[in-house]
Amino acid sequence: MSAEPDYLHATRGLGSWLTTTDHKRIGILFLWTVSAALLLGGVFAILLRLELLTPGRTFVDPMTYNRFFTLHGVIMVWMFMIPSIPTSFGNFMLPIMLGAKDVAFPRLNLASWYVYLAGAAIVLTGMVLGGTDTGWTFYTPYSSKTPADVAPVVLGVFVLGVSTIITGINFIVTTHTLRARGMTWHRMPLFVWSIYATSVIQVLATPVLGMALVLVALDHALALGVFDPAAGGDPILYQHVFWFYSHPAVYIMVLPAFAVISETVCALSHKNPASYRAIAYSSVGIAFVGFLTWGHHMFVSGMSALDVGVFSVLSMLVAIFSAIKVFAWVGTMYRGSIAFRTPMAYVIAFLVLFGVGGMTGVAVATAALDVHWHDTYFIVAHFHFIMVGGTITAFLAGLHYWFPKMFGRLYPERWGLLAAALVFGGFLLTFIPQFLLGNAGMPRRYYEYPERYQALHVLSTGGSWLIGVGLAVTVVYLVWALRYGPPSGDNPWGSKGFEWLAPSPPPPHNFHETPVITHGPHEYFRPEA
Amino acid sequence: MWEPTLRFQFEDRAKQAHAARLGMWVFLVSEMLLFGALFALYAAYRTTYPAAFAGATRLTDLTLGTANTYVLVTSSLVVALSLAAARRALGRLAGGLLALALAMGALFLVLKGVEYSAHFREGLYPGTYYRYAGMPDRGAQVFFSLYYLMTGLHALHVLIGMIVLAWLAWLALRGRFGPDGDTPLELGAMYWHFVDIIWLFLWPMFYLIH
Amino acid sequence: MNELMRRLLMLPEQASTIAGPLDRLHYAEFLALNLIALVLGAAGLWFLVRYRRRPGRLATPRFTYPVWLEATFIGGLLAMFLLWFVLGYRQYLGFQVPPGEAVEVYVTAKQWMWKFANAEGPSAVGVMTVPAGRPVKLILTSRDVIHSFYVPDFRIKQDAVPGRYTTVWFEAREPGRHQILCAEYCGTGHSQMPGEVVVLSGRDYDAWLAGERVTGEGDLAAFGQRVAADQGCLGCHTVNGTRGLGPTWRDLYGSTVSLTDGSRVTADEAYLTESMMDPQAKVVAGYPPVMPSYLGILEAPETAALVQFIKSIASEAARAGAPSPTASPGTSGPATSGADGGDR
Amino acid sequence: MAHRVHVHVSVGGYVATWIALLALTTLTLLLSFVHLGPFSTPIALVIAAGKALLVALFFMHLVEQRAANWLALLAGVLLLGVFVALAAADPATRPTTDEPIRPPAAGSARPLS
Ligand code: HEA
Ligand code: HEA
Ligand code: HEC
Ligand code: CUA
Ligand SMILES: [Cu+2]
Repeated sequence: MSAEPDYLHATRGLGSWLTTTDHKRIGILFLWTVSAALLLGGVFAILLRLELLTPGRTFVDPMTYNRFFTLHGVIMVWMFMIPSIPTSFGNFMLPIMLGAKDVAFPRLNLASWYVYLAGAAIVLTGMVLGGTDTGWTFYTPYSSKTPADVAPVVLGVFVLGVSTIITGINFIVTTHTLRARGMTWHRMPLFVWSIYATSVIQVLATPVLGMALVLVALDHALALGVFDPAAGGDPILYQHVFWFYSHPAVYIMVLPAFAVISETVCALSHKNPASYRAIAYSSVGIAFVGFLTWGHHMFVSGMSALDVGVFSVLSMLVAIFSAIKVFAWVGTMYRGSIAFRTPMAYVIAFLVLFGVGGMTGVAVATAALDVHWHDTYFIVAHFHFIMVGGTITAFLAGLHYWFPKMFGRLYPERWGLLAAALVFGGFLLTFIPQFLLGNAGMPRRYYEYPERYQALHVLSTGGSWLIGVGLAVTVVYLVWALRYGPPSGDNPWGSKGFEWLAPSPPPPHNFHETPVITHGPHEYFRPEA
Repeated sequence: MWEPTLRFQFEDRAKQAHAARLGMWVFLVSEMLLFGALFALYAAYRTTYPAAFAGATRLTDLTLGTANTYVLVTSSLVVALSLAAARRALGRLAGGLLALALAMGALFLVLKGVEYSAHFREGLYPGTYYRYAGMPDRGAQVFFSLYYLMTGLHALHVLIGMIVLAWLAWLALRGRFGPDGDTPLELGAMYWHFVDIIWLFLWPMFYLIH
Repeated sequence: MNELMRRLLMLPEQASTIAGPLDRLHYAEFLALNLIALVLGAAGLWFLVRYRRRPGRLATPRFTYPVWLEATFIGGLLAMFLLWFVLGYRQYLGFQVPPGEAVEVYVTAKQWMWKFANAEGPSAVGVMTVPAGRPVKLILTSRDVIHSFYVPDFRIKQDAVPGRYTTVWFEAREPGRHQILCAEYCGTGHSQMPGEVVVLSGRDYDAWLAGERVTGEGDLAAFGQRVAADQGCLGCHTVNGTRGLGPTWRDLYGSTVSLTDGSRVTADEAYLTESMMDPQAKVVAGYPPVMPSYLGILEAPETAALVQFIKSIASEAARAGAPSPTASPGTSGPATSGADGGDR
Repeated sequence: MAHRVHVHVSVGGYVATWIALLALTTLTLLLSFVHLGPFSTPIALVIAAGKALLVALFFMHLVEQRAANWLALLAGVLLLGVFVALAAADPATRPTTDEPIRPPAAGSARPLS
């Protein structure tokens, strides 16, 4: 065994990190920046929940509140959620799982990080300059008439989109060209399938968002009037263009979560996935059918009734693919050997919360029911169940599961479970009341609200503090473990996922000897492999 | 002759070249969807204002537009031939052909500029700036918004393509391409062909269909 | 059963004819989803306990599910989803076209108010008067940005889009009052776009239609008070000295008002009129510039009556001539320059 | 080095493609002067698509490339088609407001007296 230093110690100094083309280091860079974005978005969440504590003014005026939720949405969606898992765990794990030494275009990979930083910087500049107040959807004609600045935030999001596309191209090409010998498509880890499907959406959908944003900026800055009714424009068409991106984008946000859950549930149950093909193909299915459902955000917009029907039924179809996965994950636990550790706790939380979030998605895809729920807190609850309950939970599962892989150290298990319980409990307390608020007719993006809704809002605000505490605890013990965690050894989970074929943490080119793959991942029934 | 290096992550050079090509295709498809948003808007607005769009199509300059189609198609051929020359290690020929294509790109932009300035004189501005008295129609306003957005974005791509061609021509003249080492030229050429393809659609959309 | 579920889910009252059937679909989906969630959750929990890791049991068997089982799951779910789609879409189509002859009301939204014009009668701001037991068809449009007409008690919602007309209908079951909310984000006043549906019995409605035309005489201040109520001024302004979304009108006339730009003006007739027609021209310190312009909405006599009404609201002290500035600079909000009054 | 044998499109192939493109362009132009009614749009677009395919296959060498590249193009084209079709379907199938709606003109609030 050579005494080659691992990727963390191969070279030293900040400069070596800022100029690295090692996919693992880029993954770590992204992990830090993305976590910072989560923190920032979370601060806005806490602030806006605080304002909603009382029916009238609590501590800010309406304009500030409107900027809060806009920035909360923009930061969470484009600076955290969309890049989160693909750029951090995806960058780190995907090449290793394929048995490759790096991604296909390492320099482009680093460029993606810098482009991300540039985009984030522009958004933050816009924020400091006052932020915008259009909501994360930038609906025209409001976005072309608002007195607030729209351009900086829109431009920043555009640049963030470029970063996303670069990463997507890189992952697609890597998956096609850098699979190790013996790694057939049907031996690829489920993580890779999901990230691959994500990349396809990123590459195909993001440019459309880019164009929508350019048009918003032109309409606001130059009053060009592409969507201005006075100049013959049609505001509904903006919504088509925006959602053509943004519905697929929700799968950009959740497919990587599926990727993490598929790996962790197998590894912690020590079992082969129930129906590998079903999980793998349904990812691809989501990537394509997911493009056909965007109109379900527009059921009461004045879109034609025919389109309503088409989009309603297609939304139902796309939900089937997610349902297949949920059943397969639960089925994977059957007759396994389940270790109830922090990642597994998050897997359970994921299954519950994503299940509820997704099922309410199907409920709102029922056209008539959506008429009552559209733009109420029911929708807010729906998407937080999926995005927080699904993706953040999966992000945390992956963070704990791969912590030893990335840093060669163990995190403190008891603290992990405690934080998981806090996050889960806080989550339910925050967002279950929001379903009821929505049922009761409380519209979203409301600064003030009728007094009858206050009790539920108070519960929700309390819950958000619990989530905050849970996440703060997580940050503290993980940072502690970076330095003081006990060494983990190469494979503390006894996992048969392919990323564990490499040492932990891996050397710069991942493997001492390039592996040859002879079987699929997670085949725990083999005595030795 | 310039031998391309095999980067450590690839097994062999064929795979490396395939990776580059695939990456370019995926990028171009992504670009296609950037235009795609405007294509969708065009389709939707045309459905809304069929008569106005048909009428406004007559206001664009069919002669110049058609001339530009021939120019761009021919420049595509020239770029393709230059790749063939480079593969036969005829660096100077390849470079010369690229320079010719570059000139054709410039010609395209000049003709486009002539068209634009003629429109400006008539008051055929986009969107809310539209001032043409001959056809005071909201549909025409929208038509010209899309006309400038799409041809403008396309012209921007022509410009970028020209920068790429200039760089490639320089490399070719210095003999950097050969039977095995033509990847940059191949990718650059693909980009130029893509720009050509977009125009093949813009031309009927804005000049012909009435 | 209906009542129990309604309360459990905290749904508002079912005040329109479509609310009942819609809620029943809601309950059906709610129960089905919960059943599935329960089964799934129970299975997961059971596996978690039954197959927890125990020493000495490391290798797990290879286990894949038979294809027929997968097919059954997928087929079953698909069938259920399609059923929901059909039921939901049928109801949705039912929301589009009113059954039979409908009372028509034109609804115009603007930042931040609703204006209602009954096809057969008068118009008003903020208050829509309709008969019970008859279908009412709304024809909506907007003067500025997109708003959304939402009455939770009726379970209806429809965006009002500038440059277009959209329609929606409802039939209120009984006389009563129901809150209108704006459900599409439309700016600073989005949560303060007050509105109310007043449902009258058929007879009262006819009387209201007839009565509107003859009233309105009497002294000017009283007329102004009526206009203030009809136009929704009183949604933001009070007459008793307390602070609303806008400043109170009590003791306003003749007082000195401080503005956001630091200057002061005396509240005379010209100022009051300008405040209605071009509210953004002089914004009172401590208040957001959210008041809509009434230019083109108020007729000249109405404006005069409003001024007269505001003049009439004064406390004893003010009548005695003591200067009392009404607009106290509160915690000041950031002033946005160039805020559009929303009027073209 | 393992030199993969490539079938390269020949110079003759390029020229033939070019001639075909010129011919199709001219055809489209001529057709535009013939009155084709509702078919003019589909015909023009089909010819444009044919030309685009020629460029992709021969100038961009898709014929000689691997399936992955075909797939990329196919996915994009398919998606764009769906996008265009569904977006245009909305205005095409909205209820038309042809019947005269009495617009509540500004200031139509009827004087109360
Ligand atoms: C990661 C993000 C994410 C994901 C994955 C989804 C997934 C889904 N979403 Fe959601 N959605 C959002 C994020 C997301 N959504 C956001 C952000 C908004 C609001 C945007 C805004 O306006 O600001 C929104 C809004 C939204 C609307 C518009 C509501 C409105 O504004 O009126 C609709 C309507 O159909 C919808 C439907 C769906 C459906 C059918 C799915 C499906 O894909 C879900 C499939 C999953 C399951 C079905 C669960 C798993 C299956 C089981 C547990 C088995 C049993 C299941 C059943 C029996 C049903 N979503
Ligand atoms: C995509 C992700 C995402 C995430 C994660 C969240 C997270 C949260 N969101 Fe948000 N939300 C959106 C996306 C998201 N949201 C969007 C798109 C909208 C719509 C905006 C619009 O209308 O335009 C919205 C709107 C929205 C509203 C509605 C506002 C309105 O309509 O008026 C509310 C109200 O309660 C809310 C609350 C919350 C809360 C309490 C959390 C909590 O879960 C937050 C928890 C996080 C923290 C408390 C931070 C603590 C973090 C740390 C301590 C560090 C962690 C670091 C490491 C792990 C290293 N969100
Ligand atoms: C959406 C809420 C809203 C409505 C409706 C509204 N106002 Fe106002 N009004 C305000 C606000 C806020 C201010 C203070 C800021 C300003 O001066 O623009 C104000 C200021 C005024 C002032 C100046 C008050 C002062 O203290 O100097 C007058 C007069 C006035 N409004 C009259 C009216 C009349 C008359 C109507 C109805 C026809 C009306 N308003 C409707 C919100 C409203
Ligand atoms: Cu009007 Cu929101
Ligand atoms: Cu969606």
